[in-house]
Amino acid sequence: MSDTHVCTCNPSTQNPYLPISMVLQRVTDEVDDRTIKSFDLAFAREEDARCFKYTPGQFCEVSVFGEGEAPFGIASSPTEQGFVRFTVKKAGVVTTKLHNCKPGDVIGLRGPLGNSFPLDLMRGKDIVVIGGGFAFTTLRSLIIYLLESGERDRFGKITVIYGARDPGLLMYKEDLAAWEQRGDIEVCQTIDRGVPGWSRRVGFVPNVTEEVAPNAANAVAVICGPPIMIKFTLPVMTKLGFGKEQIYTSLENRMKCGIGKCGRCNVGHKYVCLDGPVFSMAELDQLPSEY
Amino acid sequence: MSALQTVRDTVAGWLRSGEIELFIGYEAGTVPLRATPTFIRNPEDVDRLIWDATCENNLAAFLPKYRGKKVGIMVKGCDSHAVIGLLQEGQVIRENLRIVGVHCPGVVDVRRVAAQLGVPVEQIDDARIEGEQVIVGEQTLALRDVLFEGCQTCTCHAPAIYDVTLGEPVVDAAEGDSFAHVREMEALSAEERWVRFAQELERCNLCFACRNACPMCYCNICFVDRSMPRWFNQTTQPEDKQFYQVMRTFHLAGRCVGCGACTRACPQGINIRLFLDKLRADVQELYGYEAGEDAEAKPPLTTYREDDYNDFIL
Amino acid sequence: MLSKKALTSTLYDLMDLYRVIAPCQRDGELRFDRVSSPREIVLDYGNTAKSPKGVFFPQNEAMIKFGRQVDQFNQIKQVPLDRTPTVLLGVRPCDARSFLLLDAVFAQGRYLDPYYQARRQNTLIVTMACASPRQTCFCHAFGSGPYDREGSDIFLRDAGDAYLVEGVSQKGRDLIYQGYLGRASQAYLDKAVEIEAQANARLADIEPVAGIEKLLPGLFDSPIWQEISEKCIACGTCTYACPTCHCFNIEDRVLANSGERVRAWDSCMYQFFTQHASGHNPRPDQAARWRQRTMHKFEYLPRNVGLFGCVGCGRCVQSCPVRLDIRGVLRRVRAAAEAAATAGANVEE
Amino acid sequence: MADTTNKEQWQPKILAFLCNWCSYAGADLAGTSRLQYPPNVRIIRLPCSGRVNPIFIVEALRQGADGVLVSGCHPGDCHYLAGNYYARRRFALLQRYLEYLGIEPGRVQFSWVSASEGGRFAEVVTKVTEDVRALGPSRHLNINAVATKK
Repeated sequence: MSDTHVCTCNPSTQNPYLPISMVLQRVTDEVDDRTIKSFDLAFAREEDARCFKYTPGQFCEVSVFGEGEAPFGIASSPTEQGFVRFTVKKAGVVTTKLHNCKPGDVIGLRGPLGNSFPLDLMRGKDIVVIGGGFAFTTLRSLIIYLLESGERDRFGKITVIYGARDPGLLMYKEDLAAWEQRGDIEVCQTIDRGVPGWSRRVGFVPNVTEEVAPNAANAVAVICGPPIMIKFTLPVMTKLGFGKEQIYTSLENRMKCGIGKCGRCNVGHKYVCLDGPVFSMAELDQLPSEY
Repeated sequence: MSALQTVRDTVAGWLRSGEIELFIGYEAGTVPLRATPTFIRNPEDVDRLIWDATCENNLAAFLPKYRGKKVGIMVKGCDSHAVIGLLQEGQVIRENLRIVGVHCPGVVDVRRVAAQLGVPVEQIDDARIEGEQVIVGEQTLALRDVLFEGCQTCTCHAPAIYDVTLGEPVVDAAEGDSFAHVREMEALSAEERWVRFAQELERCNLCFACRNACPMCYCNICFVDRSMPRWFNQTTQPEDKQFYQVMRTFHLAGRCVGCGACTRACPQGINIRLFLDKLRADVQELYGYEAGEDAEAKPPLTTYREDDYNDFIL
Repeated sequence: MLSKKALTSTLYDLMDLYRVIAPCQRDGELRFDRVSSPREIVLDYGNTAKSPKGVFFPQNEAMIKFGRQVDQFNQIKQVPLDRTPTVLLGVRPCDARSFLLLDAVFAQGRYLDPYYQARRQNTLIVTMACASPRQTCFCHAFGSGPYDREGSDIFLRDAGDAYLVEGVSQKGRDLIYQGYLGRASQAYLDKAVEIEAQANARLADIEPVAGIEKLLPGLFDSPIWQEISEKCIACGTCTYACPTCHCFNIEDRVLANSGERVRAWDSCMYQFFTQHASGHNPRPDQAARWRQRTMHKFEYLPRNVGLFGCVGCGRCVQSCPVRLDIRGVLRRVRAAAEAAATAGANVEE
Repeated sequence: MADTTNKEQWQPKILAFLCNWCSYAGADLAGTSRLQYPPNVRIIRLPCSGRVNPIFIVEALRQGADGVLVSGCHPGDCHYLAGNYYARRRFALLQRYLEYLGIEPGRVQFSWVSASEGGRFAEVVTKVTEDVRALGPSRHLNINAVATKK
């Protein structure tokens, strides 16, 4: 095992705890209150870039050396070359330090880890993407992938419902604007309460979902958001005819190793880091509600 | 009727009348010479309650968890001082408590039993207490020789706060300074003291049993668990263990009642009271204060006198 | 056969070739540690307070070191793996079996743990049969026993003034062939059998654990967890004493000009073990943590890797500051499952 | 660390917690009066000596300070009336406790220095520096000392 070249694409021969070095390329404020930023990381070494193959829905352990590691879903899409993006809310020790990082800083990366959104299952079907607030990161990855992977025609209608408390808290504004210009994706942005200058939808995500009423026949839905949003959206989906096996979500539990060893992210006998983070509602039904 | 049975009946009465919803006492454990805490909600279960020299835990440590609830508790003399400490710091409300205060002759220390017999602790399989004797297999030891070290110089056998009492008053041991171990340590050179401290802590696992067994360690978030600022790494590097123990014990300055629960809880047998008792001795010497004596008193570090000890200042 | 008199010289030979780790008296406790002289070794003991899992999975170990350049830690290096040929001498059969569970976690599956593997692959396990099981022992509840060879490379049995030496694995047999052992006479064989019978006679009656993994799934929302955990003071003693508990934390430890990423034992008994940065905690109380501890050992691990996360060494029973007895927990689980089954049957009627 | 390995080049590092109103002003005065004192102190300004949590002192030793000085207003002069009185009790216990555990006397010291006592500040710093120099590099509780040993 060498000290210099490490990637996790062949985990059996490599040290899965050893991060690769990334260089922070760009930091973007995503929301008005500046608590959420996107970090675009570029590969320090060519071979790492070649090895690092991921699918929307996967996550990485991001290190700020000297502070620690934390898991974040990948917000960029594999179709976006040259960087890996993470959108991070300032909350704990590592995220606070990350928010203070400047372009050029070295950041550690382990991954990609975990499973991904069920792209195979999605092919040939309509896709409904429902997101709330900060939990839109891997959904962005998914949407960009659906649009840009060169196989747009292999997916049916794409409907995106994305809500936040107010316009300033909607992330990825440029992407949203660009998607709205396209004819091959329907984007419904919503805010909880109307404000002057806002011409799009107003209302909570569950209500908007009911209004938009995506067709459940031959569709797969992905829902990510605060637990309360998911709780109230699920009955709406059921009403619209979505079965539990048609609805997917992504779990977040506290993690350390990300590789199924350290024993804290499990929900029942399933490890969020290994068996997840993406689960169908049908799978979650079989598990205790420990998340 | 035995005194214990009277207490059981009293507890059952409290539970029946709704004076308390829960009684925290001791029941026989599965490990020899060590009783286990028990939580009784049903008056029919009071016969589980026991009292003898195996009841080593300080049950007052459970009280902050039941803040606001009506709870009964069994306390030894030293434990009762912890209850006073908790009252003093507003962690419990007297009206909510029903206290069985025990006149305690001291609790048995299995480690000393093992040491006397020259066997490892875990090899003591078949042992029981009969009167003033501890019977281990074929051998008999005098209970007073295998009491917890702190119990041998105890000056608080009698409960200081109670609603009913159990047992006969115990006469304080005439012999012995209760801080003799502190004086011994003080007599060593600085380097010898450090070696003593470091060697004790070498065994520390950082399991936090000492903190969690302590009735006065009730912080919602202990400094070792804080992330902002993060003071502590969960590693067992010697300095990390020393740092933890220095700060935890110092946080008990003027608050530690000297019950020894931390020391008995330590799975590694670290003599934590050797350190804590220095603080108790100094608080007594400098500020004439003993923790857990008076629920109305001001704890020594929350007050001052203009003529306080000042010689140490340049 | 190896006479006890010849043990010292054999150990000296062994120490020329291997790092020998055995129970030694250190800082006032019996602990598995590197042996510098055969005289330090204590083979006649009940069990160590801490299990030997630390030999392969130390309580804390630096995995990565980082150096500083300008004002940032950015020089990253893996800590070299420890491949020192090692003999782990004098573990008890319960602990030898615990390594099988640790192997399943660290050395099998999608990701392998190189730090664990390096040590494990280069270590030979010499187990000492357990001649005097304690009252906290319940290895036999798992179908094992004080003379179980599973997980050992070499197995030693007490035969009075000699040990009977038995190669269990190929690795173990290879080492024995390198050595010079006398053939045991019938008298020694008889003595060993006698000691074994005495050991087995000391075992208390206990219900087998097998089957409990089928009862647990139905008890997730049972009130027993609240009852069981009420006396728990949430220290991590049981998990640190346990030979199979393997949950860990990864933290960065920073010195003046360097730093390291340390893996340190952690415990599911701690409040902050699962708490999110947001403050949300999926296991918000001690009842949920006890459920996790029990289910992890007796349901999830059997389901995921086919082994119980418990070998019945009794250390947690012995070291618990409030004597919360895992055997009692298992009895409680059975009783609750039976009660639920009876209630269910009544409903069906 | 390089400076602790070489005995000749070694200079004690002393961390001083100074109260804003008296001792920090005293240090300022020492500076503006061009009084000479050893450059070994690193100063952290706090509103009051009463703000000094004992953990600051122990953490300083842990992070490699060879000595710690806490200085506040003279008794009776506290800007917040009694902060230094409370602090005095804590410090008395802490100093005796640390010494009890084997930290050499002199590593952790306390003083009262008023805003007008520039000269006294220089004297205090000189004394503490010389005391700590005599004791040599800090060995106990110091995470970096171990790193050097290894």
